[in-house]
Amino acid sequence: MRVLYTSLKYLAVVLWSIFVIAPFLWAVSTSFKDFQSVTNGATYIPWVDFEPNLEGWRALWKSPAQGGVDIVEPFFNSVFVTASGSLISIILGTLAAYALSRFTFKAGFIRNGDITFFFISQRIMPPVVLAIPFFIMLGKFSLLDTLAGLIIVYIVLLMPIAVWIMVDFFNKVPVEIDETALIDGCNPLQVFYKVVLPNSIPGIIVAGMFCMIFGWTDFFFSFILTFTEVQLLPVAIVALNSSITPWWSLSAAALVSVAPLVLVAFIVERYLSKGNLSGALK
Amino acid sequence: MTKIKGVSGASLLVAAAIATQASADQWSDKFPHIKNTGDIAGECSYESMSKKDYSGQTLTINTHAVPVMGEPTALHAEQFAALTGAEVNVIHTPAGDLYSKAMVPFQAGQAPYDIVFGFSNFIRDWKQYLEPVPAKYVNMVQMKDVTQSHIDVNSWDGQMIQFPIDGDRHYLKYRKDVIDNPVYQEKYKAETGKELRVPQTWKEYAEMAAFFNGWDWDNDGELEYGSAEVMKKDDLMYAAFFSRSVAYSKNPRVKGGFFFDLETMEPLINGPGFVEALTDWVEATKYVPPGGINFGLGDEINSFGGGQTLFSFSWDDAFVAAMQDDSPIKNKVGAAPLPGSERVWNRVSGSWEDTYNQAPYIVWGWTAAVAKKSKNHEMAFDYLCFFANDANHQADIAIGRFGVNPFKKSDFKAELYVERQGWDPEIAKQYAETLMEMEEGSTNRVFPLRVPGVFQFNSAVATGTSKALAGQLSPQEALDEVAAEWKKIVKRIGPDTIREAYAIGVALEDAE
Amino acid sequence: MNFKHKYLFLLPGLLVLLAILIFPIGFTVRLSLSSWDSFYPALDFIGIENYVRLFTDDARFWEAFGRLSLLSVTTVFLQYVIGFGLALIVWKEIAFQRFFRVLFLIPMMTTPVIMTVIWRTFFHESLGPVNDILSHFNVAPLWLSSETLSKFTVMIVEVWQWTPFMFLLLLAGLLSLPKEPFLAASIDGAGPIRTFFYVTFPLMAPISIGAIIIRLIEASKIMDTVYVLTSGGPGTATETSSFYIFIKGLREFQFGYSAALSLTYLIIMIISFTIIAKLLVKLMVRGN
Amino acid sequence: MSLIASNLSFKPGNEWHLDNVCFEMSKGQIYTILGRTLAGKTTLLKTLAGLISPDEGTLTLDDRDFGSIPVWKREVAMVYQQFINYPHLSVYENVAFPLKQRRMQSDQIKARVMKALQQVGLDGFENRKIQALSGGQQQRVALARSLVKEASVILLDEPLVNLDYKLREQLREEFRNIFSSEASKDSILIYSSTDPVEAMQLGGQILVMDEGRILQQGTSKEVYENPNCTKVAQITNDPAMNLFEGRVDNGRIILSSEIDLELPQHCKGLATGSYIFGMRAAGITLNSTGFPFSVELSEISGSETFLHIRHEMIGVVGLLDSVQNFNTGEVVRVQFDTLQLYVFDQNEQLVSSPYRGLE
Repeated sequence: MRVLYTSLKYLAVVLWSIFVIAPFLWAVSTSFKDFQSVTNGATYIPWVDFEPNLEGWRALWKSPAQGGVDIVEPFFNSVFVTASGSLISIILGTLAAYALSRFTFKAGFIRNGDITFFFISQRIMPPVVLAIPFFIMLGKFSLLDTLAGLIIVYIVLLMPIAVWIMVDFFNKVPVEIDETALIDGCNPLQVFYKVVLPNSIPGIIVAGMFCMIFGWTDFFFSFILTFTEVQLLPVAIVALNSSITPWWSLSAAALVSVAPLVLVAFIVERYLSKGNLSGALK
Repeated sequence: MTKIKGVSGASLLVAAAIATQASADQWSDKFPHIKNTGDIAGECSYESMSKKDYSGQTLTINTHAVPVMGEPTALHAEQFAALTGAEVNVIHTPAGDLYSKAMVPFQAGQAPYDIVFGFSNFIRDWKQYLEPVPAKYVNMVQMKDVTQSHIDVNSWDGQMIQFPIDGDRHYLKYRKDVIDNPVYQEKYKAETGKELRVPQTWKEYAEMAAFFNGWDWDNDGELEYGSAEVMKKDDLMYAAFFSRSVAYSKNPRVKGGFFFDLETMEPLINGPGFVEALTDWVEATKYVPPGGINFGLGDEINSFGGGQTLFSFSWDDAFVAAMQDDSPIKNKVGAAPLPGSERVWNRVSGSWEDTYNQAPYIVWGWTAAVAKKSKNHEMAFDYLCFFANDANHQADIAIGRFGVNPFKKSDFKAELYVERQGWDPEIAKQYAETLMEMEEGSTNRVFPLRVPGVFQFNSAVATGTSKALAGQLSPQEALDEVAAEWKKIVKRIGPDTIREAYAIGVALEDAE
Repeated sequence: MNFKHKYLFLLPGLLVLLAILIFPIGFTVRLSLSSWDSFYPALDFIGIENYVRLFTDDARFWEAFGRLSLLSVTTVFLQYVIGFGLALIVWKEIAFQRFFRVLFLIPMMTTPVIMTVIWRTFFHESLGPVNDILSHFNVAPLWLSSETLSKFTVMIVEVWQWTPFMFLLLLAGLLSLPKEPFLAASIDGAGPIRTFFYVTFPLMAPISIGAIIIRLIEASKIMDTVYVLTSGGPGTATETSSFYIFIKGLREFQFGYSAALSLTYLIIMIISFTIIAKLLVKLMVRGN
Repeated sequence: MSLIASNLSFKPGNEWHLDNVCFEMSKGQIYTILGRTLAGKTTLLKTLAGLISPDEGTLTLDDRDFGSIPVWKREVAMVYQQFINYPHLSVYENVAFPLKQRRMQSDQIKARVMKALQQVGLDGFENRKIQALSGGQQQRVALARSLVKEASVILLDEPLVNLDYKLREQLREEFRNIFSSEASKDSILIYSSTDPVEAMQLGGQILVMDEGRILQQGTSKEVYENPNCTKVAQITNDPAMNLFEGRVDNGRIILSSEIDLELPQHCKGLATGSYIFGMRAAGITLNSTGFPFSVELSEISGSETFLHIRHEMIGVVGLLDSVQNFNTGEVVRVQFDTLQLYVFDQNEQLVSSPYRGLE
């Protein structure tokens, strides 16, 4: 019975791991192919199944004029927009979440729960609903195709996540800590930055990671709202989706775009193992 | 080749340049892209452009994703910048989004792009936001070399709105090594009692494709299939459908509209001719490669260009891909006009006419245009003119992935392909003749639908036909649904508005 | 606690969000009452005509809704079950525990639109590896072009992408559970299955509800996957609500009509999520 | 020098958390707020701290309006029943926190922190992390933090309730020593508790609270001896004082057809009529000549046995100072020690106590 259970367990884990890795392996293999190796049917192992070449990877550093993708600038744009959007969302979201967790708000029929729901409900809106009005609005303020414009949009995208995670987090931090700090002579603002903030780091890290993930993976807004000056990574990569798709450089570019957040996965796991996340996510 | 009469000065220069191929000039040293020809004199040659000074000015271009059209745009932008001192920004957008990527700012009154690349059938929706091509460019020698079809496609009611930079057409591509193979000819005859030849009708096409479907007829260890076609429900699908429809529905003896009856603005899309074509197409799902029902253009190119199928019939790209140096089937493919039909529907008499019919569909192609709100009209037109100058054009059409195809009279010369690209002379001749015939020879052409809301009409076609291909609906039901949808669109936009626009295309068709 | 300072905390975020959103939402409402279209880009006023069309003459929109419900509910259910299972396995001692934990998290870190491009080549019916391997068994499923299977393929990709999200939330939840109830259960001699149903699952109910709701919200927007994988095809087999709105808005440029679709969609979604949340709470909490 | 509360009321929902609370407290004394869970003790302490603004009523300290000072400027200290400290700070930093808030000189801070830590027996633990301490130690840190401020009002909200029995005893003893020491002679110490024994041990004044109201205030002896109503009698005793109804007639107390008791000395003169009688568990003992009661439950606690017994409508708890086993339903004979009898009128007010006789 015990042996059966253990082998089932490992079987499940291994099968799922294969499923998780498969597209990556395929992408790695494809990134070393050329037109012939792709169109001759599926091949897997370089040198055995096909003759590898570095065209796909070289394309990443080449300009489009040489058939490349030039993902360096988009990469840093993505980093900047994601980081700034996340940072602002975390700051505003944490403050709002603290208010919603600690204080009581009443305005007509509106209570704390309704305000929280308002924040979170922004996630219900599909990007396509907002894309056109955002375009017109940003156009009015000359913010189209700028980092600032994108960051503004990302705030709408990410603040709900920050609020969601931080409200949950603060609800689990005993309010008595805040009260003690008040009694010890802190006004509510001091309470927040001297006591609450230093103790919220696990929550903020989780919220930050979620914001980064959702910001980094957004495609639609950056696609509609930017032209040439500010191109983000997913847009640059999808621009490879031409009528003749260069599978090889597409795969290479995809792998590059995935890499930074794999690092995030390691950080998440580290916090998870140390138990720091548990309180933050529970 | 006899048909090429109006050989322009520019094309004579091409010929001269070919003759002195190795004679590098200063421009080809600097720009290796044109190393085969060197600079070719003209209004927008490297030499002429180098005299312009656009330093301090910025040109912004929205073009297609790399490489098709995207790579030449970026390449010529780089060259243009080097020659004129301008700063050129290029943004690459997937094909399906080119329309909206330009249309959103147009409608919002923004002008982020000076130049927008797109398809010729965007013209009606876009034209109010576009700057017509100035007379200076329309009258230049370089433009005189462009075939009439491509002048027409880029013009609206006689005024040139889009700048010709590329030629596009649908024609039949087939595996010459199979069709011309005596062993297979015999085998085919023995088993079907028919001739194996370049298919003259869609029925023949279907029979041969079905015959050569699902077995390894080129002995490479892989299975081969009948036909590769664009069947994926995206923005190109309708074009494949119309290519299959024209022979059945475009009756040279009936005037007054192919898509609509110009008088009543009633959709004709569910007429027997179209239903017949869709029935053929549903049949075709049986002889496409696995997953062929979800092939986009890229898949079609990969499939035929990679030697997987016997036939293919859309744009040039698959043929060019098959004829590239690294292709396993180089010089094993042939080009021919689209198949015709044994009968054609006459909607006036309401009956089939049992005569052979064939009609080229002037499918949409790549074009580019300058935004009205752009502040750099002159620079923008200079760029487009430079893009299409003879030296660039000659170099571009030799590179399959660029997606730049012949549209100048001087392009249709077999020597060009034999000498530059090492094509088999016979194939090159057949290719040049087929294309030239389509451009200048036919009197039964169908122009693409170019009316307000063209995307809604085409989208309805794609939705309806893909339901038929997927077996959700019968061909008649599917096209009835499309027709009903079309009626709604007509009603929404206004029959008169659409008639006014559609009349322009019909006038071109009926003039022949 | 109740201090005036509370507004200093709440208002910056709330006002920023409202300031950013007030125009888009107001504009969408106005747009939905106009006939703005590719040919006629202006804010005329046509009353509720768009809404009439939506409710009386647009079966496709409602079909897309049905498809969306099927896709999102099924994928979220699968994500929950698989995510919970995996979390349970790597919660306790297992070889290479940390390796597996990291590995299981990775898919959610990838950009859906990019990974879907890879998936498309993966499931490519004649050039992809899946059918190449299956060809040894003489089957060639039409992953992307069969009407039923294409839905399944979309689900596979969604499950691959977002199961890690469930996994993360549930594992974090498991790691934070108190030890005492498990101790009590083992003293009472409960086996692993009984322990799961009587201790683990009830304790995890609040986390589960939160995770499921959040995932449902996110899954309802499913768009990138469909956009790249199937473009809603074959036919309309994988066309979901947001993709349909996308087609009407950004492909056919019927801005006015797509605004009406958007608002209707939003209202239906907000109502359904409220109901779903209540139902889930009832269902899962009453369970213990 | 005193803290005066008048008419404090707080009703956030439908229930009164504070209902017209009035009291006066003076410095150098310990006040124990005794009441059951949810009696409003914590609300009262938080109101005194300024964390809750009452709907009505005033607070003055030394004739100054105390209630309008925001919490962070009030000179109060508070210890919670949960072990509340700043988790991100070390022991030293925790204790120094309130002093740093006052911008005190660092050498002064150091002196006071070290003294406070010494008082609570944590010298040497300055650099420890809070999480590395045991529950008792954590609570000592909290206590040190409340002492170090030398606040005029120190609030202790059931500080020992989450500790184990032994530690509780030990800490309670230390508390008494700390708070009766020189250092806290300028402070008003307010301690809330549900445990009557604890309240008695701490000495000082007791305020008995229930449903947001102060029922009785007095010294522990006074409250113990003369609970002014049945509720106080119950709250101040563990187990709660037995209450049973009966009649006084003809110099006898008639509880039922079978049970009647002689009126004890301190109750002589009670008018004929119905009363509520109170008897601590210790007043009920087994005696073979007593009245028959049937056993409902017997609980052994240490060397004592609590016996829940019933006779018709009268259910009482008796305390036996030995360990004995009983079967449920078993009939035992029970004697009431009428010398310890309390008598309350129909309005539950005290009429007669063994210590003061008839009111």
